Amino acid sequence: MMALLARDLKLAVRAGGGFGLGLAFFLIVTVLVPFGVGPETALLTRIAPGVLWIGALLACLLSLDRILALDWEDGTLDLLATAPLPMEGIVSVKALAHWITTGLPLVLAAPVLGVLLNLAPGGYLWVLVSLAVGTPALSVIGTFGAALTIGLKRGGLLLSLLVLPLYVPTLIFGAEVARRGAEGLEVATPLLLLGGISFGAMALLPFASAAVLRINLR
Amino acid sequence: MMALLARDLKLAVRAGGGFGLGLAFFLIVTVLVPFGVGPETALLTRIAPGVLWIGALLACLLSLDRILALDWEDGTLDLLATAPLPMEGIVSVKALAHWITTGLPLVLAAPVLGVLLNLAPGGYLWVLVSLAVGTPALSVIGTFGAALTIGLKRGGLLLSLLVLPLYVPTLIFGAEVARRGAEGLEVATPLLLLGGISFGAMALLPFASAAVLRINLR
Amino acid sequence: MVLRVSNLEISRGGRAVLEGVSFALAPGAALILRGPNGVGKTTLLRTVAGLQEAEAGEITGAGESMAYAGHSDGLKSMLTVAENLQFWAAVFGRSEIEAALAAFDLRELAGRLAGSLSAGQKRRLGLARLMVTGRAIWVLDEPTVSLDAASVGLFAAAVRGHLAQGGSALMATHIDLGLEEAAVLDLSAFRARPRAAQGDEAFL
Amino acid sequence: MVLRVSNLEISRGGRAVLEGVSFALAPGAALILRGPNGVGKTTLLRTVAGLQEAEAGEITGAGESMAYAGHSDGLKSMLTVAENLQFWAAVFGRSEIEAALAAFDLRELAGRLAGSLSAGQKRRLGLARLMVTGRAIWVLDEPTVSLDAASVGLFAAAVRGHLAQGGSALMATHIDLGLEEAAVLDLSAFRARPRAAQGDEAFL
Amino acid sequence: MGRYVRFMSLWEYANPVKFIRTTDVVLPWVSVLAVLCLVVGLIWGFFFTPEDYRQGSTVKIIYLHVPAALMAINAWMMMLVASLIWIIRRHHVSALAARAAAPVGAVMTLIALATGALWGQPMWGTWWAWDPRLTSFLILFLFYLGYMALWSAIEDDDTAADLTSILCLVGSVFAVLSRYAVNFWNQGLHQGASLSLDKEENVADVFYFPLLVCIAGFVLLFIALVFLRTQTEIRARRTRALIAREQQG
Amino acid sequence: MMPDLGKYAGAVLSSYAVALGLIVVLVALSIWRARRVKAALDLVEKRNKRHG
Ligand code: HEM
Ligand SMILES: Nc1ncnc2c1ncn2[C@@H]1O[C@H](COP(=O)(O)OP(=O)(O)OP(=O)(O)O)[C@@H](O)[C@H]1O
Ligand SMILES: Nc1ncnc2c1ncn2[C@@H]1O[C@H](COP(=O)(O)OP(=O)(O)OP(=O)(O)O)[C@@H](O)[C@H]1O
Ligand SMILES: [Mg+2]
Ligand SMILES: [Mg+2]
Repeated sequence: MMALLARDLKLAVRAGGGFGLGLAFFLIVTVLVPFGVGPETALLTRIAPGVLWIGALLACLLSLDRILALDWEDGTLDLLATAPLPMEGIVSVKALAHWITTGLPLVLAAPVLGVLLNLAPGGYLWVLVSLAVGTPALSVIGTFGAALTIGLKRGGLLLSLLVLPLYVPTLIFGAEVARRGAEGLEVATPLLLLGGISFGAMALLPFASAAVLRINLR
Repeated sequence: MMALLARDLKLAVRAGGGFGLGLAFFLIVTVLVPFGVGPETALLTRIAPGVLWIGALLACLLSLDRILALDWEDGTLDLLATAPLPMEGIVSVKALAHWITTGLPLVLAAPVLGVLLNLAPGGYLWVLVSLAVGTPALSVIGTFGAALTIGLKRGGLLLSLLVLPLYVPTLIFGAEVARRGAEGLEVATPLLLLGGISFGAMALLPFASAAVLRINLR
Repeated sequence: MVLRVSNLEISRGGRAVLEGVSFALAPGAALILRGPNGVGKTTLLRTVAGLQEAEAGEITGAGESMAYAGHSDGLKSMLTVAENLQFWAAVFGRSEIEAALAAFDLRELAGRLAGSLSAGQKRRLGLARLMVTGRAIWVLDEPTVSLDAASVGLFAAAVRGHLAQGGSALMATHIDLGLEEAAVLDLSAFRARPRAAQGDEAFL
Repeated sequence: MVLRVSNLEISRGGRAVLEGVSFALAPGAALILRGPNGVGKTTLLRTVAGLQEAEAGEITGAGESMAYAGHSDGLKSMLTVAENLQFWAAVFGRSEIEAALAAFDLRELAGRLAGSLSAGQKRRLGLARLMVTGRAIWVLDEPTVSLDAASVGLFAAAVRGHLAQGGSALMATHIDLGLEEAAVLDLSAFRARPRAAQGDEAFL
Repeated sequence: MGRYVRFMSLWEYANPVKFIRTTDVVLPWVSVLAVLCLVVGLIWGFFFTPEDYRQGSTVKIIYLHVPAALMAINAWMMMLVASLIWIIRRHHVSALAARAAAPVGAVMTLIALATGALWGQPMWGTWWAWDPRLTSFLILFLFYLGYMALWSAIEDDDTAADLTSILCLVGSVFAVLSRYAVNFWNQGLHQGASLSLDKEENVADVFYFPLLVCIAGFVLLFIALVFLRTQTEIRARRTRALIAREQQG
Repeated sequence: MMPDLGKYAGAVLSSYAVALGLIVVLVALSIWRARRVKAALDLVEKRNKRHG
């Protein structure tokens, strides 16, 4: 288990492993938004928490196909399935590795990008907190989607399509926490719900992902 | 040439060809935005043109890796390179096929999705026009990016990274046309500039794409 | 542990492939599966390895004591030879890789990235992986693809050593492996009558 | 058109592979390239096909009269056999596919999706593609991989027919194709001295 | 003997060995000069210049901000020229020099952005505004990121050089386009060029001279870093080539 | 010695810190990698000389 995690992290940071690409994508999407909606700072301040959340979500989404597909293509998954590791553990570790290499950098970068969007001063903390609590759910749900679409050629777009609806609750509560935080309102309720989703996803989805993966390996 | 176009279109609509996935992605992103930024209609009306443009751009982006990668993986590109077709023609046809299967549906769907975002009544026409003029540039630029990253395993994220900065001028002028249109302002200047970019990209970029592709086939 | 397969029936892609396959593999024994392309060797091995389910029949004795090596080697091109082996050793709760490196003449290559190996060297690494699993039953699908004669010899020696230690090996191949002591089972005799797999059968 | 290769030097992945390769291929003649794995057959054929550049030497007479078939067949699994062939015929400005279907015994399969073919059938379709190009010089990389004996016979017949019509063929293979009339060139003799390709040479 | 060649052609330095030999001689001097200029300029600027009557002490940021901004653009220009040389004359050193310059340019862009943002907070009351100049710097940064990502993603060195050169060409065109687009999109807060010859807007001489020294320091620093990093790239490539030859022979 | 930076001290000092920090990191990384690569090359070159 630890070996698998260590290997995934090592692969991510080796040349060509794609570490940092998610972050760069996040940066670019954030930059594009003002080009689309116009440069008025008041407007940007209002939509900043939502944009940060959507940007983080998309950056996560685009890196999902690396979670399992590479291991599938070179046969590693077949071999892992016959190794003495429970499939649930494998998918959990994969999701964890994805979060460490994608979600965590996004969480840390979000406040910096908040500057670009004139995030309200009170918002920085809550954007950070909401992403920190919410992105694990994105990784776990995304792993489920990756397991579903494994083996499809260039299934990236289909993967996005399957996963996006599943991301809706996380996005709603996450963005709500960030928005309320930015406006100085109370955040406890949505934060609790967000935590609940994250926790629930982490506890239950690996079983679904493992089942799906076993079916796809057949 | 025509045969290549016909084949690409046929492949796109056959089961599993991915036709309509871009459209679905566009729909979902548009639907997610209110969840992210909150449901106030006035706010949505203001950002609607920008959101539609960004959504269309992302939907385009996600389907780019299908332009060339599938043909590369199964050896078709090698064979096409030895066929009596100029490489510039091949990449142009590929970009055209991408536009017809992705850009065009987005153009037609944008006004419908405008309803979801409370687009201002005057905006429908100009969103349509700006997308119609601008999306060809997105396809052509995207083909260049796809040619650059061909042969990289799971290069999707890198492709996005390379292409997004190139999309900036198109996005700015496109969204500007749509926004000004929605607010009832004059649109001639940005529309002209947008047309200029589209036209210039279509005229010149295929040469760069062909050069890049030749290098990658080596 | 004796691997015992009895009256197995398997299908692939919605079509029955083999039926009535039975054999037993005792410790110290090797069994070679033969048969023309598409007869179902890969399907059978994947079923034995537990990667897919049988339509009927029973497999006992595999599971936790079995190591599988398929058409692909599961190597990461951005890890070195040693790192690849260490990873698989760790997955199987072990850490010793020297013997495996030596057995497949990989010592000199230990520091090279797996991506920079030739096809034959990659295959040798894939086979060395078996030795670090510490598993008793090897289930191998065309293990000697793209190996030259000398490497096939290394492989045969490794299998002999494994058998001598009480292990066993089940292999599908088109090539002569130079393992005269191994029993041979030709699968052509077990071709399934043309019919749909159980999933489809419900609709017929 | 005579294909003439003189004093060719080629490299792959930054390393010189072959040097001093010369041969000529007249209309009506066939030449078979041999040599162990990794000697550079594929690289040589790709260079002749114009897909990569030579480090030195000259190739004349290929270009517009040459049809290439590599390790992959360039088939679309979501198109039928006939549609695949029609596409390639159209690319080469032709439309006739019946003869090609007949020559490789693909008539019955014409309406099947290419994705549902077996490996050997796929390969036959890939070879049939050559006949619809109408090109005179065939450049073939391991054309008979995964073909059974009968299909190898069909291929040999197709090549003979092509030669009889004044075409020529350059083929790399490890297998006996049953084409006794073809000349054989063993590439082992042309292995390049160990050195870097020109790109790297500037740094040595 | 043939005619004595007095002037070595500039292209001679495109030979990796000659490049390393020459830069080995030049590098220490450039480095020392760079450090000297930076130390003198920054100390002069930081400690011995008065405050601006409008901007207060924040004017001291200019000694970092302007040189970094200039180098950010010049680095890209240099990469563009080097890419062209590689495409036209295929001199390996120029391709590697372009590769070596990219991270330096990216860091310069980052410095300009960061100091600008820190400057903006007291001056404009905001860290960031979508001013055309700031925005186009952000876009320039994105171009650097993409360029570096492409270099590191491709294994074959010459292929990577070819592809990144073309990306640099196309990217330059689009960077200029973006600049105009951004200008059109939003008229800004940022002041115009201050080093230009029309005196109206120029900074006072007290700020001007230390600024010039700092700019010289940044230029020299850039040159030193590019020399050093190009040497590194050449050596790395040579190492790979030697190892490849060993394995083959 | 330290000039009085007034109310903008934070901005000025942090820009100097950030800028100089970034430069130092860049220079350090460049030198570190230069050393490492040079050592690796020397190793390979020595090996090559020894083997002829
Ligand atoms: C955050 C991003 C910023 C960027 C990318 C940026 C970019 C630049 C560039 C490229 C120059 C050189 C212009 C030239 O000399 O031709 C410059 C100069 C200058 N910038 Fe900025 N700037 C930024 C923020 C700011 C802020 C917030 C201020 C605050 C007032 C500021 C004040 C100046 C001054 C005073 C100069 C030098 C004098 C001049 O050239 O007019 N900049 N900046
Ligand atoms: N993914 C698949 N979908 C549908 N049918 C398949 C699939 N894979 C294999 N088949 C079919 O199942 C049958 C058995 O395939 P299998 O791979 O087990 O054969 P094999 O004996 O291993 O052949 P080979 O010697 O070529 O490896 C073949 O007829 C094949 O066409
Ligand atoms: N993509 C690549 N990158 C680097 N080196 C390569 C690459 N492809 C092949 N090589 C090397 O180039 C040499 C020649 O390869 P080539 O594919 O031409 O051999 P071949 O004679 O066709 O072999 P085979 O009989 O296995 O097809 C081999 O030593 C191989 O290791
Ligand atoms: Mg098989
Ligand atoms: Mg070959």
